[in-house]
Formats: sequence, C-alpha cells, structure tokens
Amino acid sequence: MFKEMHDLFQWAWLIPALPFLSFLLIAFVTKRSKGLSSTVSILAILTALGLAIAIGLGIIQSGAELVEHPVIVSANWLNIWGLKIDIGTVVDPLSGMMLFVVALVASMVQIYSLGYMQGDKGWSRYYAYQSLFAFSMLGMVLATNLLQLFIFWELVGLCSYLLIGFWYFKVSAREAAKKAFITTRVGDFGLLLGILFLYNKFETLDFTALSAALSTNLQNVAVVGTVGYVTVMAFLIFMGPMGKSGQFPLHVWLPDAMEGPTPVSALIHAATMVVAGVYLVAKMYFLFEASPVALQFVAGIGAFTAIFAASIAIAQDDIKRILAYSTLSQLGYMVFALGVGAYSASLFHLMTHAFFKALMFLGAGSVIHALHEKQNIWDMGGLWRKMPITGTTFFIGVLAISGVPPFAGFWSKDEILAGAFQNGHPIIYAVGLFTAFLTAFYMSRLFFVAFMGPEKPQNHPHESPLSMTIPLVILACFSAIGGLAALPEHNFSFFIHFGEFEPEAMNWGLAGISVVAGLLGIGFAYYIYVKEAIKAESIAARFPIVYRILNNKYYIDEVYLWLIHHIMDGLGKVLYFIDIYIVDGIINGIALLTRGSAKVLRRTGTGQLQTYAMVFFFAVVVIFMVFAFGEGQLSSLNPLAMLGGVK
Amino acid sequence: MADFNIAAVLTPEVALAAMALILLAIGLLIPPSARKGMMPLTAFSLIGVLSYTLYDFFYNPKTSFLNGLYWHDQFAVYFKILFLAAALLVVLSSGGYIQKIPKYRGEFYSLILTATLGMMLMAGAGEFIAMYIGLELMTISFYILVAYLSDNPRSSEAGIKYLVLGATSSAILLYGISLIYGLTGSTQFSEVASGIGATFSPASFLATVFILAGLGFKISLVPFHFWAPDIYEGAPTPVTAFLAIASKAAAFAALIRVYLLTMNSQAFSATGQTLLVVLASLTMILGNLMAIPQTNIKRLLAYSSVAQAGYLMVGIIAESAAGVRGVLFYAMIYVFANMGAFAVATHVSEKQGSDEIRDFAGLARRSPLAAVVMTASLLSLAGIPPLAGFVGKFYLFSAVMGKGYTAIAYIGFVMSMVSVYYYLLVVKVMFLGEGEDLPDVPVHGATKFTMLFSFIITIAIGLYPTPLAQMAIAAAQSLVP
Amino acid sequence: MSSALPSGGSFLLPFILGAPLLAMFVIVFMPKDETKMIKIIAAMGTFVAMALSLFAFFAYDRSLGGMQFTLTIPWVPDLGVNLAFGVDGLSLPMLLLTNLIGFSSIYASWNMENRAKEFFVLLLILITGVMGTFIARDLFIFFLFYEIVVIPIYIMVIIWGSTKRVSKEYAGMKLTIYLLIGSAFLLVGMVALYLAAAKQGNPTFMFDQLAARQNLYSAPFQKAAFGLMLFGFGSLISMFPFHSWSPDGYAGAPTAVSMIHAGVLKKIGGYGLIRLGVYVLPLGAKYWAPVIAALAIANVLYAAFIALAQKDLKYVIGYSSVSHMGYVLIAIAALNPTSINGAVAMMFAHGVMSALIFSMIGFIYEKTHTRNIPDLGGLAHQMPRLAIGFIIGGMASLGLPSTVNFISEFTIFMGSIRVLPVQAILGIAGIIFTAVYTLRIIANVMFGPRRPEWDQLKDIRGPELVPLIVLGLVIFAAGIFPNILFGLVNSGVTSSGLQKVLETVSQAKMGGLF
Amino acid sequence: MNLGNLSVGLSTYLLVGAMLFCLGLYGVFAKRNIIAILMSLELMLNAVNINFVAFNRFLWNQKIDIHYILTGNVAALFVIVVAAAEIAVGLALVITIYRNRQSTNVDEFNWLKW
Repeated sequence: MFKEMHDLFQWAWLIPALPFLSFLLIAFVTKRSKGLSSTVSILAILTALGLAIAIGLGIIQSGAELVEHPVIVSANWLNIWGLKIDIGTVVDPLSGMMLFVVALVASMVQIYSLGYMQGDKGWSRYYAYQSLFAFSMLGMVLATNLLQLFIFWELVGLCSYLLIGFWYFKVSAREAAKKAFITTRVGDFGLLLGILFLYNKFETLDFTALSAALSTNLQNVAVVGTVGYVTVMAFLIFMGPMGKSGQFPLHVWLPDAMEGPTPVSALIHAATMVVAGVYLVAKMYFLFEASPVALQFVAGIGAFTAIFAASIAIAQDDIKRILAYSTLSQLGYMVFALGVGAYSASLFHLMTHAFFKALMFLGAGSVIHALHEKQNIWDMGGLWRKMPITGTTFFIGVLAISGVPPFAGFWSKDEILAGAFQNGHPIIYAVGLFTAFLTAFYMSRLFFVAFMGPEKPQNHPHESPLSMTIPLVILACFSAIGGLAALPEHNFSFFIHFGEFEPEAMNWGLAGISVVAGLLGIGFAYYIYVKEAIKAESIAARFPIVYRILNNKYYIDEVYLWLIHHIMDGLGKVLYFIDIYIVDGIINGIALLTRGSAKVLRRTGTGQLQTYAMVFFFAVVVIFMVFAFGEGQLSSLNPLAMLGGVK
Repeated sequence: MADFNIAAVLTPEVALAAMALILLAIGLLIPPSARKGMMPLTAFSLIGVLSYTLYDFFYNPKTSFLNGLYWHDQFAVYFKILFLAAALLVVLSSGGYIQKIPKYRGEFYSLILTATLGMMLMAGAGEFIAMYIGLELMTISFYILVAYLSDNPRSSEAGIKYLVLGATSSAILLYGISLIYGLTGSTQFSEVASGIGATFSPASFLATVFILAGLGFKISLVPFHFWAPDIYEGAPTPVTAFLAIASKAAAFAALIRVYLLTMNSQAFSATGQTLLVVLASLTMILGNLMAIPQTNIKRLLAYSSVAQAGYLMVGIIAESAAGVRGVLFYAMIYVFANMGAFAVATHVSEKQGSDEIRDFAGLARRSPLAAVVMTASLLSLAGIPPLAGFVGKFYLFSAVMGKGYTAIAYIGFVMSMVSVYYYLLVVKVMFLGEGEDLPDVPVHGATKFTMLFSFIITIAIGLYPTPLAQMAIAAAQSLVP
Repeated sequence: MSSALPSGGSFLLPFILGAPLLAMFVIVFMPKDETKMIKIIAAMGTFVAMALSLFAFFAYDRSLGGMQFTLTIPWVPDLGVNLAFGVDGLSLPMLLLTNLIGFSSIYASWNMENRAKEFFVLLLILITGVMGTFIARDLFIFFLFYEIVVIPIYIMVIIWGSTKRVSKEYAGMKLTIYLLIGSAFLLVGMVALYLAAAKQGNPTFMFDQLAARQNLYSAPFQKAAFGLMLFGFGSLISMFPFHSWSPDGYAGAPTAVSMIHAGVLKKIGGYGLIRLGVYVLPLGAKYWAPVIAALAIANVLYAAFIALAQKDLKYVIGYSSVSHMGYVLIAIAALNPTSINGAVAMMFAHGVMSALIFSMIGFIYEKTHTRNIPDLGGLAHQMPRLAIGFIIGGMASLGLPSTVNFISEFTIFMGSIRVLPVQAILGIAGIIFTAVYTLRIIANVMFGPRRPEWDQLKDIRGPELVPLIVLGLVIFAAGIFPNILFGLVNSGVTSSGLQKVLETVSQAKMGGLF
Repeated sequence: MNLGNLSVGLSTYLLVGAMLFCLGLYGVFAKRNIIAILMSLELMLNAVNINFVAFNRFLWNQKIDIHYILTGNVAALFVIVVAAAEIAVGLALVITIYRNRQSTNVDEFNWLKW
C-alpha cells in the first residue's frame, strides 16, 4: 500500500509547480487576454487541488506508516564550503492537510474572483499574483528544510505585498502594503537569525535532521550549551510567526491589509498565509518543546493576542476590519494552543478556521460587492432577505466561529480549551474562554447589524452571481462538517500529533462550558443589537475612554508611527546631517584647506626680482646653517624620513 | 693620455655647433620671405644628429678624454638623445608661432641649437669648469630666447629677471666650485671625490650648499624655484617648453653626476640626504599646491614642472642605479608629456593669442586632437596609467622605497593625485566649456605631427615601457655600476 | 626584448578585452552624426564581450578550479611585470558582471544624442578598463587597468552628468580625487609589497607569486601594508567613513556611469581586498578584521538610515549601495570560506541589482526630468514595464528570496555569524531598514494616484528594455539556481589556496557571543 | 700696529673675495637700477676669480715635470669670458626693456607675478 503511495507522493512537487507555470504563462503570454489568464490560473489551481486531494487520500490510506516515515524527495540546491542546502518536498499528514486547505481555499477564491473582480483593469495581473501566491504557499507547505521554508515564506510575503497593494493607485492600499511587508520583515529578521544560529550549531536545516540532532544533543550540554541557547533560538524562530501570523506586537499590519481586494483578504489574510506562522511553529515544535520558557512565551503571546484582538473587534465598524481582528484573535488561539501543548488541536483549528474565516470573508466580499464598496456595517442592514445565499452561508460561518456544535469551530476550539485546561494552564484557559465569549459576541454583532434589522433605503443589494455563491456554498459545507474529522477512530489527531499519540476522549464537560460561553455571546449580541434592550450607544457613552481606546486599537499604530516618523526618520535626518557636514565636511574642509593654502602660498611669487634673489640667498644660508651646525643632531632625525609605517 | 678619437666622442657636439653657425649665417643672408625654410632645415639637421646619437648610444664604447674632462658614456648619450628630441619637437611645434613674430630674424633656431649644445656639454662634463661652460652656454642662449619677443614687455621682463637671477645663481655656483677647488686642488669629479674624502669642514659644507643651490636653481627646486613661473609665463611658448623640458633635464644630468660622484651620502653626509628628502618633499608639495589657483596655462605648467623636479629628485635621493634609471626614464617621458601639453599651448597661443586657461574652452569641440593630446599629456604628468608617467613614477618611488624612505613616497603619490585636481580643471574647461565665441583651431602640419608623436609615445611607453626602460638601465649602469 | 609569445595560452580573455576596445576604435573613426550606427557598434562590441564571457563562465572547469584561460607574456622584465590574464572563481563572476552591465549600460544610454560619439568612446574605455582589472593576474596590470577608468568617468560626469544637490563638476571632481588619493596609498602599499617580495631577487607582481612568498612578509609589515590597502580599496568600496564620494558621485553621473560605477567599479575594492588583502597578506587581514567589521556595521546601518532621509532617487540608491557594501565588508572581516563565498556573490548580486535600478532611474529621469521623490508618483500607471523593472530591482535590493541577492546575503550572514556574531546581528538588522527605504521609494515613485502631468510619458520599449531583460533574468536565474553562480565562486574560494589561508587565519579564536 | 708683520696670505685674498662677493650680493639685493645690479653681478663673478687665482697661487701651485698646473687660473679666464658674454646680453636686454617700459627700476618689473 505504502509503496504505491510512495510513487504518488514523489509527484508532490507538481502541486506548487502548476500554479508557478500558470504564473509564468500569464506573465509572459496571456497577459493581454483576460479570459485566458483566469482560465489558465484556475485550471492550474484546480489540478493542484485534485492532486492535493489524491495525496490527502493517499495519506489517509497509508495510515500510521506515513506518520512515522514522511516521504521526502530532495535535491541539492546550494553547495558551498560550509553551507549545503537541499530543496525538496516532504509529504506527511501535516503537509497533506495544509496542501488540501490551501489548494481548496485558493481555488475557491480564484473562482469567486471571477465574479468579484469583474471589470477590473488589472485582471491578468490579479490572476498572475494569485498563481504566484498559490505556488509560494504550496511550496512553503512542502518545504523540507528551514531555508526552503523561509524562501517561500518571504515569497508569500511578497505576494501579500503585491496583492494588498493591488489597487496601487489607492494611497491607503499602497501604505498598507508597505506596512505589511515591513512589519513582517521585523519578524523575519528574528527568524533569519534563528535559522543562522541553528545551522551554525547543527550544520543542517533539515527538519528531520534538526529534530534528530536536537534530541540527541539536548542532554549534551557541551554541544548545545545550556537550555538558554535553545530558548534563544526558539525565541528568534518565533519572531517570524509573530510577524507573519500577526501576534502582538507585530499584529498592526493585518487589519490594514484589508485594503486589498476582499478575496485576497479571504485567501491570504485569513485562511492561508497568516497561518504560516502557526505552521512554522508546528514544524519546529521539537525546538520549542525543548525549552519550556519558550513555550510559556508562545502561549502567553498567543493568549494575549487572542483577547487583545477580540476586544478591539468589538468596537470596530468596518466589516472587513472586524473580520481581520477576529482573524488575529483566532491566530492567537492557535498560537497559544501550541504554547500549551495542544499541538493537534491548534492545527485542527488552523484547518477549520481556514474554512469558516475564508467563508466569512468571501461573504463579506459578496456584501461589499453588492453594496458598491460600502464596508461600514452600520450602512448595511437586512441583507439576509436580499442575499439569501450569502446571508445563510455567513450565518453558518458565525455559528462555526462561535463554537456552536456541530459546526467546525466547536470541535477545534473545544479541543484547544480542553488542552489548555488539562495541560495545567488555567489562566490561559480562562482567557481563551472569555475570548470565545467575545468572539461570539462581536461576530453576532456583525451578523445582526449587517444582515438583520431594517434595510437601508439607499442600498439596492442583490444576490451575487453564481461564480461567487458556489464557493460560498462549498466553504459553508466544509465549515459545517469539517469538525467531524475529530470524531473517527483514525481522527485528525491520529495523523497530526507531536510525540507519542495518545487518543483522548472528548471532555464533554469542558465542551459544554465553552458552548455556553459562545451562546452567551450570541445572546448578548442579540439582546443589544436585535432586541436593542440595551443601547449600544449607551454602553459606549458610559465608558467613553474604553470605547475610544478600543475603537482606536489601543493607539498602537499611532505609537509606531510616532516611533517611525520621529525616531527612525529623525535619526536618519540627524545622520544625514552628520554625513554632509561632518564626514563629508572633513573631506571638503581638507579640500578647502588645500585650495586656501594654495591661494596664500601663491602670493609668495611677488614678481619682485630682488625679493627672489634674497629668498634664494637666505635659503642657501639656512641650509648651510643646518648643514654646518646640524650635522650629527640632524642625522639622528634621519629616521623621520623613513616614517610611514611600511618599512 | 691625449689620444682620443674626436669622431667617436664629439661628433654630435661639433655638428650642432657648426649647424648653429650656419643657421646664423643663413638667417642673415636670405630675405625674410625665405626664412620660412629655416624651421625644416633645423629640424632635418636635428633629426640627422639625433639619428647619429641613437647609433652612438648602442654601438660606441664608453670613453673619455683630457683626463676625464669630458665623458662619452651611455649616460651622457642618453641625455643627448633627450635634449635633441626635445629640441626637435620644440622646433617642429614652433614654426607657426615664430613666423608671427614681427621682428623675426632667423637666429631663433641658431639659439635653440646653441642651447642644446650647452646642455650636451653639461651632460658629458666630467669636471666643474666644463660643466659651468656648458651651463652658461645654455643659459645665455636662453636669456636671449626668453626675451625674444622684444616688443612684448612681459617677454623682456622675463628675460631680465632670468638674467639677473640666473647670473646670481651661477655666481653662487661658481663660488662653491672655487671653494671645492681650494679644498681639493682639482675640479674633476673623480679627484674631488677622493680629495674631499670623509672630512667635513664648514668650507666643504658651504661649497656643497652653494653647488646644490646653483644647480637647484636650474631644476627649480624649492626654495630656489621662484623664478620659474615668472619666466615661463613671460617667455615665448616654445621657449617655455624648451626651458621646462630640456634645461631642467640638463641640470639634472649635471646634478646626478656631481651628486653621485662627489657628494653622496657615503662620501659626504647623511644630513645632506635628509636635507634633500626635505627639499624634494617641499618641492612636490609646494609645486603642486601653488599650481592649483593658476589661471594661465604656462604658469600652471611652470608650477607643475616645479613639482616634477621634486619627483625627479626622489630618484637622486635613492643613490642607486635603480634611482638613476628612474630619473632617466622619467626625464625622457617627461619630455614627451610636457611637449604634448606645450605643443597644444603653443598652438592655442598662436591661433588665439592667449595663454589663459579659460580660452581653452570648448577645445574638445574646436580641435578634438589638441584636447585629447592635452588631456593625455597632463594626465601623464600626473602619473595616471596607462600613460607613461605612471611607469616613471613607479620606477622613481620604488627605487627610493627600496632604500627605506617611505614618507617621501607617500608625499609623492598623494601630491601627484592632488595634481590631478588642477590638471582636471584644464580638462574640464576643454571638454565642458562651450567656447561659442572662440574660433575653430584645426591643427596641421608639423604641429600636428608633434602632438601626435608626443601622444603616441606617451601612450606607447605607458603600455610597453620595456625598450625605454632598458635604455635607461643601460645608461644608469654606465654611471653607477 | 625577450617577450616571445608563449606557446600555450588562451586568447579568449584578450578577445573579451579587445571586443569593446575594437568597437571604440571603430567609433573613433566614424563621423559624429552617425549616432545610430555608433550605438549599434558599441552594442555589438559589448555583446561580443558578454557572449564570450558567458561562454567562459560555462566553459570554466569547476572541478579543476584555479586560474584558467591563462595567458602570460613577459612585459617589463626588469620590473617583473607580466601581461598575465586569467580568471578563476573569484574573478570570472566579476568579469561576467562587467560585461552584463556594460552591455546593458549601452542600451540604458540608447537615447543619448548629445555628443554621442565621445560618450560611447569613453564608455567603452571604461568597460574595457574595468574588465581588465578583473582578468589581470598581475598586480601591476591590475592597477594599470584600475586607474584607466578614473578619468573617463570624470569627463563623463562633467559633460553628461546632472546637477542636483551638488554640481556635477563638484561631484565628478570629488569622485575622482577621492579615489585617486585612495589609490595613492594603495600604490605605496603595492610598491612596498613588491619590494618585500623581491627581497630575495626575482621581482614579481603575479598575485600567486606574491601570495606564495608570504614567508618574506613580517607581521608588522603585513599589518601596515594591509592598512594601506584597506584605505585604498576601502574608499573604493565606499567603506565608512570614506564613502561620501559615492552618493554625490552617483547622483551627478549619467546613467551608464552610475550603473558601471555602482555595479562593478566599486566591486574592484572588494575584489582587491580579497585577492590582494586576504590572499596575500592574511596576517594583516586578521589584524584589521575587527576594524573592518566595525566599519562595515557603520556602513550597513548608518547608510541605511541616511537613505531614509533622502529625497533624490539616486541618493537613496547611492546610500543603499554604501549600505550593501557593508555586507561585503563584514564578509571579508569574517575571514572564512563561507563568508568569502558570500562576499563575491554579494558583489555580483549587488552589481546586477544596482545596475538595474540605476538604469530604471535613468529612464525615469530621462522621461520626467526629475528625480525628486515628492515630485514623482503613480508612474506605474503610465509606465508599467518600468515599474516592473524598478520593483524587481527594489526586491532584489531588500534581499527577497529567489533573487540572487538573498542567497548572497544569507551566505554572508552564515559565514560571519560564526566569528562575528554581534556585528552580524547588527548587520542583519539592516535588512529591516533596507526594506523600509526601498519600499518607500517604490511606493512613492511607482504607486499612488495617477498624476496627469506624466500622462504623455511613454513606457520603456524596444532597446530600452534590454537592461531590464538582461539584468532581471540574471537576478532570478542565479537566485533560483544558486549553484550556477556559487559553484563557480566556491571553486574559486576552495581551489585558489585562499581557503587554506583562511583556515590558518581563523585558527585563532576571535571570541563570540555564545 | 706694525704693518711689517702684516703678511698678505691666502686668507687675505679669500677675505677680499668674500667681501667682494657679499658686496655684489648686497648690490643685487638693494640696488634699484638694473645697470647697477648688472655691475654687482660682475663683482660677484670677480670675487670668484680672486678665489680661483688665490687658491692656485697659494695652495695648489704644483708642478709636474716642467708644467705648472694652472687649473685655477684657467678657470678664472673662463669666468671672465663668460661674464663678458653675460653682461653683453644683459645690457642688450636692459636696452630692450627700457624701450618697452621707459624705466630701469627693477621694482617696476613686476608684471609677471603670482
């Protein structure tokens, strides 16, 4: 069984290669023909999806054997003195799951875009970027080593940059793209350092080899140093995820990234790219596990981000921004899940979140499309009636994220909370639980305000075309039933786990608590926004400072901007001043001195012939004096002539 | 002792003297309209002598006559080649310029030849009085040549300045010679060396200083350089060229012989060597610095030639065959580099009647050849590869560094890069300036030949210095084995 | 003279050298109104050189290593100068780089009409000179070629340059004199080295001979001589604080000169430091390494910060190139084969990148007549192809993976973090600031609202696309398949004896963070 | 003072020579008239002549076989000839410059400077 599958797995490289081919085709051949471009791109990603599904099925069939022995195909990429890097593909359940999720969401988004991007001038460019993104993301998922992962990691960053700034003529989009790139770059700085230190220590970047090296050397203090060394490396590696997955304090770019086209937000900034950080931590989990401090840190950052972002989401009015903060919050969930040791739960949540968050973003896109680029939820209302498919699927998404059984989010979120509780992190559990409540609250708020309530007369919404609704329906199905993967005997955590596999039974008690928290949130929102029993405005009015802080996202953007504009740019200006007037000034000063002294010396040529004669004779006398009286004394000065160092 | 073959030793000198007299006579006899032919005549006779001298260099043995009064060695012949080549190029480039002088009387070429003769005597002299006679023959010819534009007050002012200062310096030189004679009873270099031995007295110091000052004046060593810019500026441009190139080289020929045979550091004084290092450094520094603010091309070249004297002194300080080779090599390429520059200056001065640098504006457009030759020549003077000057400087400074003097090498290299600054100012004017109101100045005939020849030699030696280097080493070894 | 031609020897390199030279001579004798023909001939000359050097690049036997395609002709026997050509893994990439950029620079100047004849004559001299430095195996010849290039640059800057913050005359003069003063010290060092090597007779300038006679150089001598070379080559590679000529010079220079200067000429400094400094004077290199490392950090961070404060496009890239050269310097200071690999690759990578971006800036300036960033904006509307070129250049500049720059930087970091962890970390921090200023100029120049005043501008097309295609292709080809480049460089580092030198040097512990 | 004890020896001649030389130098430095300067130059050259002749007479008055070695005297003769030539050219130049400038004052010969 495994043998036949092995042959299939060797072809995994085709999955990223197809979109790449499509990118090249669009860029160099079909860019003038809109229809061809999108066809090529969608065909490529659908084929990739097919392959991904085939591989996924193959993985399920291979069963435990594959879990123990991932299929790795690799070739040399760089080979110089002291640095040898391979590039290849790894097929294991984790990468198989990611392949499926990425390919699925990417194909849905690309199909959806057929409707959403209708009439946009940059159509071909859009699909070229989409293909490039699909290539990069799929390539990252298949990476066999850290450097390969980093390369694709940066490439998805590039695609994110290009797609956020897709409407480059919008100043906001341009700035958001820049911000996204630079903020993640800060994280990448740490990641790069981590990679360097790791290679430096273990002479390899291969995940399996690293894992083996670390486990054999962990006891050997002489090689690894103290645990502190591992901790430092783990911290550095974690900086990458902090940037990419928008963990506090590098989360600021993600809400702004919503300036891109909504399908892009769905694909990149909700379902796939932003979870790359989680994926990386999962891949490097052996490193984090070796350092309890680092794990603690990961959990802390994750939990804080979860509640922090959720609290901001409550006070936002922009539909995409609410979703963006929700994404941040959910990413925090995944991260702290990893931190508390709920490895499979985190990745499970990664998958389910991809389904329902992509669904909600696409739904939001459908709404925005229908309302001609209106994004403020207070400008919407009563949309369910006009847009039944969008409304229904969106509602499924809300239920899923709120953790209402049997929707997908319930299963994954519950596992995370259970993991936190059972692994002895009560505070984090509490935070997670409260976040679950907040999540349900603000998502319901969004839903109630935008889809229920009175219609706004100025709006003339209509249901979106089939190209947009079909992906919604498909994703809604996955959001509804995706969580059931937790149920069978060979369930999700059988395939994707860290260390020894220990099947765990559902803890229905804990599950009940989290369901209650979710329902509470929904009810609360219903009470405020549908029943209007308590006026939202009055709450805001009662806590004006809190509201303002939340509405302004804790002013973190402002702080950063101040730092950038005053500290960084100011330093730049100061250094420039120094450069011009001191470093260069010295040079110019020497030049000026030379020219000035030349001008002065020039005056010695007075044109008076008798002066010349006198100077001449005077010089003769002086030289004679030196000669006559300096002999002996002066020759001791002779070495002076030899000064200069070389000799 | 008295047996010597005059044909083997003195042919060039005799031929030159005869030619000078013939030209003088012709100039007096033929009508002014026919005097145009005197330039080619002079040039051809110089070519003839030069060819013989070249033969002389490679095939005639080292001899001397009158007890070493006059030497015929490769060192001397090398310098003769140099003087003759310089004279030839000056004559070739001066045709048009001299024709335009209203009171042109034909003795110009005769004087050039007598000056050349004087230089040759200096190069060959093995004795102080003979050297002095050569020096005065050269200098007196130059007095007249400098003041040749008798209607031009600047020219005559330069003449009188040169005369007074030159005579003062030669009086000082002579005083030194007389002291040497008093100390040793001889004026021959070899006997003087043995006579002075290793004994020092104030008189011997005084004599040395006086002789150094006298010759230093001719090579415009700082602080004896003050005359140079004034005289260079006032003199007719071809004369300036000859003065800058040949008279300086002649003084170096004499100085090398005198210094290496009689006053070098073993025989004389380590202090003296330190002093020379200081003077050479000062010469390089001040010469280059004062050239910076100049606006007159001749004055600029004058200061630059002061600086060049400093570089050449470096080779003497090395006191070795390598050093002398450097001086010889550098002096020869200096002829061509300077000659290129002066040929252009002469040409512009002839066509536009001006020596101001600003009048070179747009020369790259008006006469591309002249601009290119000027650029190459100036850069060769600065020692920028692949031009000959670089190799020359390399020889000089590697010789002196081989002796352990590094500071002077720093000064020399840095100052030659500083010199690029003012050379480039000229280049800038030629290439950037528009010069809309200035006439086109196409180059023709002998002038064009001079420019092209200097240019090609400058580049050729820079790219493939071996032939000249081997001549120079042969000449140096004939003096310092 | 006994300079008979050697029986063996490859004439490939002289041909490469001769192609642009021949084109130059043809142009000299052409009427100056035939600008079209002049450009075509110049392009042909450089194309032949590029094709031949590509051939050399792939024909070079990497497993054999060492100097190949050698040709040695005794030139000045009494000095020991040989006209010796040859390339190895260190110089061949530089040779290829020169020709890639040279070829592109002809096309980047395709719209040059003002005094075109002189321009292309000087440009071809410049290209030949730079090429000569890289293929010389003899120090004397190396130096000869190096200084050949200085004067054409000056003339080109003052005639075809542009005056912005500083006048072009000032910029040109500063560039020239600065580099020449640097080379004066270099020359002193070179003469001293030559004399030291000739202590026991047989004077020579051959790099390998000089390196083989290391036992003749005492440690103090090595320190002093390396110090001189550091100053000379350091000012060429714009090492802090000797960098101030660089931004002014690039800003004043015409496009082609900026391309060649930033692209390859600067690299002569790094190349010289490796070939002559590290290879011949390893003890000196070790002595000075901490200083180089410290200055390199200043380069990286200081220049990156200053680039943030610039308003003129060329100044941004000028300071950015100062900043990037810091990486090369760190690599040299780290003194191990990995980092030297990275240094050479980085020089190649930065050369291609900066040439591309300078050519794009050249087109922008040519079309809009401004380089002031606030005056520009939204050019992607009117000139999408130019925007693509600019973005590719920018992405390469900030070291995006899949560009050759990334892998070069990575190699440098990998090599240097072992020995100089603190400096390396500071240097790596530079990638953040590089990203900031690069993305800022991309955003402010290419993106943003459409500006009607640029509506009449035409996108780059036809010959103008050549720099983008050639250089862009190289950036990605070498970035995606790094072994193409690194295989060669590595063979150069490991086979030249350099590796051995470096290993001896790095025996002594330099201390570390962990 | 007993004049009879005053022997006229080498040092006397040298002293006279030195004094003449210095007088000449002083003239060159201080005189304003160009003719006077030319005369001062003559003084300097004559000082040298005195030196040469005195040295020959007192120190190096050798005789080989029947020939006296007269180097100093010969040198003096040469110097006299050269000085004559120099002064001839000098006077001619003075005439030229007087025609051009209507002056013989060296202070006014300063058009060429800096």
